[in-house]
Amino acid sequence: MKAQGLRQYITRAVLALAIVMLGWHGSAQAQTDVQTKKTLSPPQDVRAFDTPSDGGSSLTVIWSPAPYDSAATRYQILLSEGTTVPDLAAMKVVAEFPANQHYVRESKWPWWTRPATGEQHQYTLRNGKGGELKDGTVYSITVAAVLNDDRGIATPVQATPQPNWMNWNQVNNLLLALLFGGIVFYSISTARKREIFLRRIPGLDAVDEAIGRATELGKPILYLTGAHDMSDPSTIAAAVILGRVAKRTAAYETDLLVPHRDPITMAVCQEITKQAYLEAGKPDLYKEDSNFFITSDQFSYTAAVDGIMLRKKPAANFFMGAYFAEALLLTETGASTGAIQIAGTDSDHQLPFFVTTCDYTLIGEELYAASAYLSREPVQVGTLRGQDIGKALILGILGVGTILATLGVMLDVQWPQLFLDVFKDVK
Amino acid sequence: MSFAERMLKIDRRIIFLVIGLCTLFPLLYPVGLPIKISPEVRGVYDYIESLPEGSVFLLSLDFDPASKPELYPQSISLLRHAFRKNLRVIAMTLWVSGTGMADQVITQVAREMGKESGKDYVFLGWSPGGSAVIINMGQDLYGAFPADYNGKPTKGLPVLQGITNLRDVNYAVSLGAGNPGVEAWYVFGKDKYKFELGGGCTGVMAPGLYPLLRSGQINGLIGGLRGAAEYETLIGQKGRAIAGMDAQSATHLAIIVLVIMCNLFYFSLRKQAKQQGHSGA
Amino acid sequence: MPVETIIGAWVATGLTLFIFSFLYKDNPLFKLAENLYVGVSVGYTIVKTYDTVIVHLIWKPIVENGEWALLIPVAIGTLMLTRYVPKAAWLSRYAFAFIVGVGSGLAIPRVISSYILKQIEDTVRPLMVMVPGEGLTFTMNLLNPASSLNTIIILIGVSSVLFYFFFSVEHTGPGKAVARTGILFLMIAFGAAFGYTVMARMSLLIGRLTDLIEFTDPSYGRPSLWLLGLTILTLVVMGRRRPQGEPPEPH
Amino acid sequence: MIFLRRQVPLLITLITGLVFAAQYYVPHPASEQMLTSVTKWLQIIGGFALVLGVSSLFHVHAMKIRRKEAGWGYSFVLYVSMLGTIAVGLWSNGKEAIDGTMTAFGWIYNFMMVPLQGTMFAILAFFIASAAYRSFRARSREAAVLLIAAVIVMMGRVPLGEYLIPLSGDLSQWILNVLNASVRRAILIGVSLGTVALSIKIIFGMERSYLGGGKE
Repeated sequence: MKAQGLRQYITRAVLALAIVMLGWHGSAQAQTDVQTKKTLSPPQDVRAFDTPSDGGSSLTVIWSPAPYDSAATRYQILLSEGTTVPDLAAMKVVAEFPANQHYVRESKWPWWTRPATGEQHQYTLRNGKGGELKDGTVYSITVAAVLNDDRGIATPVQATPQPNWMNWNQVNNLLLALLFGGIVFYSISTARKREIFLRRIPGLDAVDEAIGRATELGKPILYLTGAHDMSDPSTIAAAVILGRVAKRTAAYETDLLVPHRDPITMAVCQEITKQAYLEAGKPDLYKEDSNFFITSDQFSYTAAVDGIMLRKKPAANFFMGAYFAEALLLTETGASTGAIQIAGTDSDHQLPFFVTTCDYTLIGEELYAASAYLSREPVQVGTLRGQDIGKALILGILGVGTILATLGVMLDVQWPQLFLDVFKDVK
Repeated sequence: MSFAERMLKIDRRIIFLVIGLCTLFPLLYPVGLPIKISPEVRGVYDYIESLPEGSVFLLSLDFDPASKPELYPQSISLLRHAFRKNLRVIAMTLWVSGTGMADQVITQVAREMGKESGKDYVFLGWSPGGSAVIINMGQDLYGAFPADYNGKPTKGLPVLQGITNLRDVNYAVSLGAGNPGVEAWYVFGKDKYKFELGGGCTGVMAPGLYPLLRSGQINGLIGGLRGAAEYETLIGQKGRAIAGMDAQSATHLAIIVLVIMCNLFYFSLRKQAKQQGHSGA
Repeated sequence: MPVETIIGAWVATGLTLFIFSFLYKDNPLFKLAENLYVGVSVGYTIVKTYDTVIVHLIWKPIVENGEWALLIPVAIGTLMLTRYVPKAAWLSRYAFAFIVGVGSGLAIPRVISSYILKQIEDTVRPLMVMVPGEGLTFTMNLLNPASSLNTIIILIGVSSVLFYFFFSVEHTGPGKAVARTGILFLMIAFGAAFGYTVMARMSLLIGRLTDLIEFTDPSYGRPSLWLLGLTILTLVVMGRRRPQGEPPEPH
Repeated sequence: MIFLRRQVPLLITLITGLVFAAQYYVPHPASEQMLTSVTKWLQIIGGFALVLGVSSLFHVHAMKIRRKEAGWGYSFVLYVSMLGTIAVGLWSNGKEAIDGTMTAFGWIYNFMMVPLQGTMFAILAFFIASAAYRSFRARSREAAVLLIAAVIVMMGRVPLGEYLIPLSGDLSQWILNVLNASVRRAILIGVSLGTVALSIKIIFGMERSYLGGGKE
């Protein structure tokens, strides 16, 4: 099954390449005067087949363009059940449209699944519209050209609709997924073997500075890990950065307050904090209740944290992780107490508020980068590197693609489509 | 402390008061400034306008009471438009806490336009699972919603005649206040089942949806109260949104004035500091 | 007017004002309203979930249509609840493994399709357009998002912001200039979002005030005015009693 | 035991992940059928997940009341309002309105939940104004750019702004449609790469934090 599909695919690719090289100029045929013709010649080269790459109950018809293709002439698609057609006139008209419509080039097929060249006509019959198509039943199908009272009907052809096991239109999506997966695995394994360079995130300097100032003032530090639970990458990053902050507060002997919205995150953060105090050589300073649970409800939590800010007046507030509408309520209250505020979030809808109300903000992926930078864990660093390669690839595609698309318009040629189709979202 | 410094450290409750008054007065004494129609909103309007009678229009009210002021007027206008065009309306919500409100808005508009539940429209209610509901509806509408909000079995309802899944929907609009919302309807719905999709959203979400609008993933976008006001203008029925636009104008202007003031104070302070720095040196 | 609507108007007005009193400062009235809010909304969600999940998705299909396969998700769901039994808590991992597995699987191709391919497709556009009658043209119209000039601007924006989020490359030399452009683009987008959000939040306020104005109507018994007076009075009295203005509250 | 506790969950993730990623490329009705059933299952499992969240809330406030911690009165309010809503809701069959008539549950929804939630968010209107006043200062080039963009969009989105400066409408349209869209697109692409990378890592068991902590 698969091998056959692959062969089909390669054949199509070669075919498409050949067509493209010919330049697809075939459509510019001479127009004959439609009105002078008495009888319409039937449409030529009618082919019908099961619509490829779909869930069944659908047939596609293909036929050649004719000299009378214009808005005045109309095409009809005729259908009947069974292999033989006793009476052409008794076939059911399932579709009708002007003869200058429904070309293969207008369909969304990428070049590797196109069943015919661009200037051919095509029509896809589907279940529900104009009749029912049953999988596994043979149908006779044909095309008629109609102009006023003239009607030219082609010889019917047979086809059987059936469901398919692979959507070849989406093969570019699959290849991209595999390629990117490969890149991520490769960079993770590289990160395991050797150090990968990561640029320094400026926000991390600000972290140290803020803790230093809190120590000078003798005030505590407030650290929030966001609204999501431990399954969210932003929370994981927030927990990693908490480790770094806790190490500093231990060294400076500053108080640390970490109010939580999720009990599991709290448990994880307690472990991290304890470890940090141990590493800083001050295990006796570690307090179990520096991490504490408030409530999982958005606004109750916000009101409670605002209360802490107003009463304990922390010298530095850290907002890491995912946030929603509460972001502004938190940072505005924090700013009113005069604290240094540092944020890091991937919640892009809240970024404007963090950027305007905080002294420093880790924007989007900078949060992950900061945590990878601090943890030096190969999986994290490798993923970051893999994403960088992915972005570089996309940048390349954007550049090359734009040049090719422009060339395509300037030289009026079709071959750039060979490249562009690969990065199209086709169904 | 100089005047500028004092002004910069002004008690924020004074600002709160200014904003409160700027909202209140235009609401009490409206002016009625004209509203320009943007192409985004027109996209949704024109598409509904182009639909023939009896087309299937799906409206997903994916918001909760917190976004009521913005999205409620949008849903009223859209429903009025759809009913006026005699479309078959399927309404639903992906947000549990929005169920009551969604039911209220559709019943109210239907009553006003003389439409009958089950015949001209159906309110499916809420089903858990977020985007999974969309996938499920794409396969089998009756599986995702065996009964409508009032408990009537959905199979056999006249309004749903000939509809088996999302493929049979002509136009869907999601009025979303977050996730699941417009994006989920695109990724799990339109992308696969190929109905046309429009979006309505709160002002917070709107800027983030522009890439989808540009690439044609949604064919129109009604953004916030302004979008609702534009739609009310388009269908020629004034409602809460148009009434709110004056207050909106006043508060925006107030904030802009505040921003300008704060920058003036800030620069005068900086100038002072510079001069002092010079004289000190 | 029905009695329940009048009572409703009083309750709604009171709760609205209690929450707005937070703008003055944190106070018991606000805390009362806030806890009421949490209680009511959790209660509401429980009722809705019971009605939809237990009644319509589990009970009715199984009992009325005999869809016994639905017992599988019920079993998986029950596994999740083993979290509360420390000895069997590991069983809940099966449930999470299933949910996360399905979610990740569903996400990969769909994200690639909608957010990567589709976005690339729309960014990659020819820089010149063929205008019938004029030939190749470079369109400058800023208001048409598809004009050549805008295509270039979008290309610059997308590329520079993508580059800004490169972490394994140092931002030096020409890279620094690109990254700076990226930041400027980011700041414009944040500014635009801020401006738009102002509108969103103001709309909420307008919505609440419209309701309050409606409730000044004599047919409701003018709850807005009476309760406003009462709220202010309470705040003043409480302010007198506790001059510090900060009620003790533990975290 | 370790196998049952550690390997089996990872195996479940691997298999379900691969199967449902592959499903996308298979148009056959059988594959669509599988997707339908499993998404329906997810809907049901989602209901159980709520039990988890609610019970933790129940527990926290029950503790507060039992220990008579300061402010336990508020926890009591929360408890009563929650139980009251549940009782009323079940009595009204979980419907806010039956054939257009409001039920008691609908009353709670309309006159308590709607104003409470709406007002909670409306408070943000005041905070956003004070945030703008306090922090919109042209301290640097970046800050100036942000400030100007915000002011233009604020002008362009209201009738009065368009009336005073007619250009602002078109300008804000351009900012949103072109500049903003390009940035959002770049962020979208970046985040999507991250999502795909994370999903791949989860499926292949390199990321296991969702199983809850690293220890047994």
